[in-house]
Amino acid sequence: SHADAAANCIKGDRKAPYTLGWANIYSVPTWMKQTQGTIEAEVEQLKKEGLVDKLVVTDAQGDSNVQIQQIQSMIDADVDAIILIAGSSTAPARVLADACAKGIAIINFDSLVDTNDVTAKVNTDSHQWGEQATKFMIDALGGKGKIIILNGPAGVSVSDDRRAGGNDLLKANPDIQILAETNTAYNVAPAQEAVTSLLFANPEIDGILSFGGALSAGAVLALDKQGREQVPITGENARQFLELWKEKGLKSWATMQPNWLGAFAAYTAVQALEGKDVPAFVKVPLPIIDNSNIDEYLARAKDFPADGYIYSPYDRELFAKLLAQK
Amino acid sequence: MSDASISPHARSGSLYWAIQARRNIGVRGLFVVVLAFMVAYGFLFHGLFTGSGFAKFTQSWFPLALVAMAQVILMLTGGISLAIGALVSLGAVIAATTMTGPLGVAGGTALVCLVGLGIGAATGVIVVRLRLPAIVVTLAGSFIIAGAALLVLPRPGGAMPPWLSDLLAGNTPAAFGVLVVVVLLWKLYLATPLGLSLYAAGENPVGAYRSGVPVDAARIAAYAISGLLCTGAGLFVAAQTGSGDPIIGNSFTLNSIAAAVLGGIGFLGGQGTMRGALAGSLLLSLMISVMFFLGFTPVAQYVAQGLIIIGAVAIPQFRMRAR
Amino acid sequence: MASSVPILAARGVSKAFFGNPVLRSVSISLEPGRVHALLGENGAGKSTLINLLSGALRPDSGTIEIDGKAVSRHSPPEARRAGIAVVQQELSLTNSLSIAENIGLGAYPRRFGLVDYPALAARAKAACDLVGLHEPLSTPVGELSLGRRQMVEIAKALYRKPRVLILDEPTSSLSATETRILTTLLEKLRSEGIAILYISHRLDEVMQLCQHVTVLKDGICTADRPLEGVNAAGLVRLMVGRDPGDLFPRWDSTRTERVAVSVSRFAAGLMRDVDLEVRAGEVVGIGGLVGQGQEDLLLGLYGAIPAKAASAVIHDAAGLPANVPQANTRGLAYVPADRKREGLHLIHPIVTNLMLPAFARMPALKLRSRARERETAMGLALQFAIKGDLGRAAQALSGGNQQKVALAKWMPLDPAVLLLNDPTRGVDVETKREIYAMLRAFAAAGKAVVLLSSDTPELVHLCDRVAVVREGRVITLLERGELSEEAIVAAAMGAEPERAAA
Amino acid sequence: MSIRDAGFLSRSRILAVVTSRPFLTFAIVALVWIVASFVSRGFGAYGHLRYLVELAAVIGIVAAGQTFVVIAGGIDLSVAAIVTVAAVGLPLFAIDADPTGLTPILAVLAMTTAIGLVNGLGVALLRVHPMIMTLAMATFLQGLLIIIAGGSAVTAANPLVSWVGNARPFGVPAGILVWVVISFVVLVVMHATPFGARLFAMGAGPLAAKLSGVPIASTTMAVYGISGFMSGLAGIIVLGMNGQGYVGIGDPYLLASIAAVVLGGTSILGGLGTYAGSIPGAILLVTITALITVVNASPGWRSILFGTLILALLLLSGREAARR
Ligand SMILES: Nc1ncnc2c1ncn2[C@@H]1O[C@H](COP(=O)(O)OP(=O)(O)OP(=O)(O)O)[C@@H](O)[C@H]1O
Ligand SMILES: Nc1ncnc2c1ncn2[C@@H]1O[C@H](COP(=O)(O)OP(=O)(O)OP(=O)(O)O)[C@@H](O)[C@H]1O
Ligand SMILES: [Mg+2]
Ligand SMILES: [Mg+2]
Repeated sequence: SHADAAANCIKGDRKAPYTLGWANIYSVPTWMKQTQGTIEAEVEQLKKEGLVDKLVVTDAQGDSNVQIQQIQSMIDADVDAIILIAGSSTAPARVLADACAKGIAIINFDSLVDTNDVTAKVNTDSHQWGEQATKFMIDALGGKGKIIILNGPAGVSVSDDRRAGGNDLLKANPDIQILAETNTAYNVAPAQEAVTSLLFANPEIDGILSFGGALSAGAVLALDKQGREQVPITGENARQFLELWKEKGLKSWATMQPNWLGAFAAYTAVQALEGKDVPAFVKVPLPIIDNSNIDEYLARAKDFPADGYIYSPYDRELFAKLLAQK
Repeated sequence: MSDASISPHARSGSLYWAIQARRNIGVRGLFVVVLAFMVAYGFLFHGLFTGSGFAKFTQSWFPLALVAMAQVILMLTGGISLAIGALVSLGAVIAATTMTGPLGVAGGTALVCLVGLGIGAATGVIVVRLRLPAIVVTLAGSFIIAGAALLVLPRPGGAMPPWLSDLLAGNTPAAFGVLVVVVLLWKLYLATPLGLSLYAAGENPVGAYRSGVPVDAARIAAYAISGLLCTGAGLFVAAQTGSGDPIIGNSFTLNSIAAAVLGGIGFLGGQGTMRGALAGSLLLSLMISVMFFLGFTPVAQYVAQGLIIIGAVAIPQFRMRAR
Repeated sequence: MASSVPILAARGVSKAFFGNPVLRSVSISLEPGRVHALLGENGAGKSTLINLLSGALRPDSGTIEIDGKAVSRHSPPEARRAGIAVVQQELSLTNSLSIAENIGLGAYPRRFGLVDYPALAARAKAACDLVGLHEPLSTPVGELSLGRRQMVEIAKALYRKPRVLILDEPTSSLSATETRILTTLLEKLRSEGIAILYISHRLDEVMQLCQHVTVLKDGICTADRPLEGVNAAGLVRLMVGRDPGDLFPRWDSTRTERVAVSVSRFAAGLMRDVDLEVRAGEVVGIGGLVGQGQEDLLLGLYGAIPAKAASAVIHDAAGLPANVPQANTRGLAYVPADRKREGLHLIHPIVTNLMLPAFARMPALKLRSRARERETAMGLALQFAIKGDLGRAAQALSGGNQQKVALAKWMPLDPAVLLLNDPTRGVDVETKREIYAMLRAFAAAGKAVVLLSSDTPELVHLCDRVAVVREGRVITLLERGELSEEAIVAAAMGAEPERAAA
Repeated sequence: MSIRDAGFLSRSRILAVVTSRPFLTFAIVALVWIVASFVSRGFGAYGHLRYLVELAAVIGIVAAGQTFVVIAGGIDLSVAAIVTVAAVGLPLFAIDADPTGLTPILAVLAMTTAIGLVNGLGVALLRVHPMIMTLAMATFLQGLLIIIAGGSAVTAANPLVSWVGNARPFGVPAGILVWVVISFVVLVVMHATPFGARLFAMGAGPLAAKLSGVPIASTTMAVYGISGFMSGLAGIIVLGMNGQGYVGIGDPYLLASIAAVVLGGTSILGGLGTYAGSIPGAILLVTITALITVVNASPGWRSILFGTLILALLLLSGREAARR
């Protein structure tokens, strides 16, 4: 129980019911909204269990500086736990150190911070994300072909990590020729625009190594609109992409950043406050979507927003299992 | 229209203060709004009156105050910059990559300042000498500067000396102290002939030129100073976060303009005061914390934020018209 | 006299804008202790010449000499060092700076590199006292009326303790009283050995003040001679090249019984308790010292600023117009004094300036006919003798021609009541004559004209009645028979507060 | 006053057109296209150029509203949010009774026009600075998006919308056709109606315009209403082109619309300019973006190259005329 609280930042002096703070970086995008949905559902559950009495949500409107200010406000208001999607992988480090020193449980998910002053980071492995996607592409092309690479925005750790994850494999397979790389926001329209230009500049493209679901959807639309053959493409669980995959009969592979990471972070925060020994890094395995299970995902499509993400099912049991792994 | 409340003949020694008092007239309404928010914040969060509470609050305001000043200096001369955010980022990544290296804190600071001054002055020369519209020049400049920041640090990283972080953004109101110094320096600059020329160069450049004012020099100097303030803000952000991030400054561009316009700075040059813009930036910063303590949901935050910004401009106007 | 060395001189200077020659080989020398008049019609090149003399522009050819020596790189700071000060026709002031800061602009007293405010205050006050400017020195210039700003501009020139003082139409928005202050001041400066160049379209001032005259016509110097032995008609002949007629038209009252404007207990801006009736067919003048609220009277009637009245009838309908479009619909038109900011769009072509009131009233999406516009504009340009390519921006017009555009643009609307705010400010004599004739013709055509003017002779010679305003009230209404410059000035100064008229 | 003979007039007309900003900007677009197709083989392909113009259509339509606002002396910072609201909100208006899909489009256009009118109301009646008013409006719309985005599972299965986004009648993308029509109407309204003349007057000098009888309040509202309408239309077209609306779909169009307006020679201070310049301005922007995409370089260098290109092209065409 409380006395032998083991997790980082936990002092054991906080009692249920707890106040949770969710420091969101930007709450308008659909992925965020779905994530908030899972958090709210989990918090409802925790409230019923008498563990949580309040959820405070902030929205930094995409501005890391505002996020720091809001985390500071959460410290000032003495919330018991902060769950966090960071706007920058470095910027919140110092304010988090302050929070940690105050015994506030901090669970960081999705976009991670380069600091150890948190209770736990729960996330899939971006590096692995990139590695597995690259592996699929190399296999799909039989180790030889011309590809283009679609990256997320420049200067952001997640997109950098995913790209870096593919590096070793690409080096080891010199017959995979990289024609061009782009950086765009994780959105359909800019990806479609960029890929269209690349299609005209490069008459032969054998595969598209995309590190984001909306990017993949944009690429598929670009090929379709210019009347080009679809090529093997990697992707993510964006509903639009999965539907295009089925409709165009793509040779494809997708993974996901499950939205329930939010619910899991809230759950983990309470577990840590309750004195459970929470691992400093909970690595959430990447769910894989391929031709074997895509129909299962699409069957549930109508439960998800059209511009949203079809995430894998989750429950408390899964959470407990994830927390138990060492 | 003469204002009867002003004493008929200010003593000559107090001319400076009489002018200063006059300049307050346009921003009184905003001051009241800001004060109300300040009181509300203090009421909602008692920790504001402790040393560290005050320190943390002023730290979150500080960089916005600096970039608002950077924008105002330009807008007073009839210019504008869309490169503010990129310059803040560049200042931050330069600081975070140099200060723990061989250059050290002194060298790193010097480099940050030089880069800000240099880029600012170059922008000024392009805008003023080549007579190109400032808004597109600085838009293009923002891409170039942002690119440079990415070259210095392709992804967030770097480090700041912890003592410097603690000094500038620890539990002491050092940032507030620096802000006071910067504002005093601004007052000093405004009291130089080049400083007053800002207004003349912005509002009536032809008349100012004919009066012997070095119009071009005043405008180029404004761009240089503005650049310095931006990279300085970047240095502070790096200290505050303990590291560098090549896109950390993005949102400062629009916020600096919002703070300036909220503070009564006009686009045609020569209109408005720095104190107004500082109040505007303070309001933008206060608003975030006050809404948090009022427990607003994100939707309510967006709606309230819009209403506050409009209200801060419209309500003082209505009061003026009603009188 | 002829032997003394000129302090400042131009020798055979020429200047062209975009290939259009504006000055052709013009020479002028300014000698100490002499007031030198520079005359010419609107657009003759007077302002351009003084811009060359003051270093604001470079001549294409020819030289500028200071103390007999040619200067190679003349510039405004250079001119200031040489003791040359200019009162610009287009004011050089910055609205957001205070009176004192404007006066010192470009030549601040410094201490440790900073502006020495106490010294500035002392010196600015001295300059203000010379011109009778008593507003607090901390007042932002933007809060002053045009006339007061003009005084600040003059004080600014005096502040520089000039050896050469150049004044470009300094009296164009000054009333008789202020003009008198200026005249006395210039006499004094002249006796102190300062060289003065004086530009004005008010010939009586020139006759009274100046000793020497240079006349420009279309950029060419047509006369450079002592003023002795020339009369006003002679001056006009030098400028226009032919015999002038009388400046003011002869007229008989065309006043009718029909009421065009009638307000009681009217209040707007600074104005209070105004009872005023204007009949169709008459010209009613509004006089007084500059900045007593006269402008608010016109703006209030025009619906441009909030106004109240116990009762109001305008052009047969009751009530004041709520806004400008309504005022226009009811037959009111307003010509502002500050043509730069209020009267014209300087960056737009003359044609569009002339057509704007029509555009404001036409159905918003009716197709424009450029041919008709050009035709209308050409007609107006002919009628008002507006010189200049109608497709060019209005800022390329000389000041006087700009004023004509500001007046002419209302003619297509055929307004029943014309509200004029100093319509002849900066207009040359020939044009003035035309405008005067036109005003009386309007009246004769059954229209009502309200003429606010700082030029007192205008009020005396053109108006059926003159309302004199002081401190926001109409204190006297002088009928034609009792009109004289003395009577108006006396009333404006409050000498005879008892003479209220019917 | 000068009455010139017809021959001279027409020659100077031609000279005026050739040296005008819109023409220069068009010439620069052509230059960039020619140079780029040498650098990259496929760049100058007909299909690619057609696609670039199709992309430019969206920017161009947003810029049409922006041009109106800027010429009238304002600025609209809410265009991006309005584009997004239109694209994301359209499915919400879907009604089964109308198989053509026209009703939701009209409803969205009415909504975005109303949003614009509210902007105009704030600027004209509350006298809030345009930048503040439209920034605040963008903030409101973000709040609105939280409510409407992702909230329902409806997709944009609107036949008319996907026609606008994908069809190519006579080989010309429908978006471009819409843009041509819009351009024509905008140019006529701007330069051949009293309404257009009023805008220029308001932008060049609001006080002088007011005293000349220009109905300032209603004209201001109309201008922002037009901008809202154009942004809504652009939102519908991008929705069609991308098959699915999402939050952030409008983001690129704020700076792009302003840049297109200013690159095309319209003064950001108002009162001077033409939509004829914004058209090539929009094409120029997408062209440079596409050009940067096919250049193989690190993101930092690409960003630097992009900025340098804009600056260089500005040097060719962009001298600001002296004012006041
Ligand atoms: N910056 C300029 N650009 C183009 N043309 C100009 C410019 N300044 C003056 N001009 C032209 O030069 C001519 C002379 O103008 P100037 O202002 O010197 O006349 P002026 O004699 O002072 O007239 P006024 O009595 O009306 O003030 C006019 O035709 C005018 O249109
Ligand atoms: N379509 C148009 N394009 C350009 N100018 C126009 C247009 N219609 C009218 N005008 C001009 O606007 C001014 C006022 O327009 P209005 O329609 O009131 O004309 P009007 O004086 O009643 O003459 P008429 O009855 O002969 O048309 C006139 O000078 C007219 O030449
Ligand atoms: Mg002149
Ligand atoms: Mg008619």
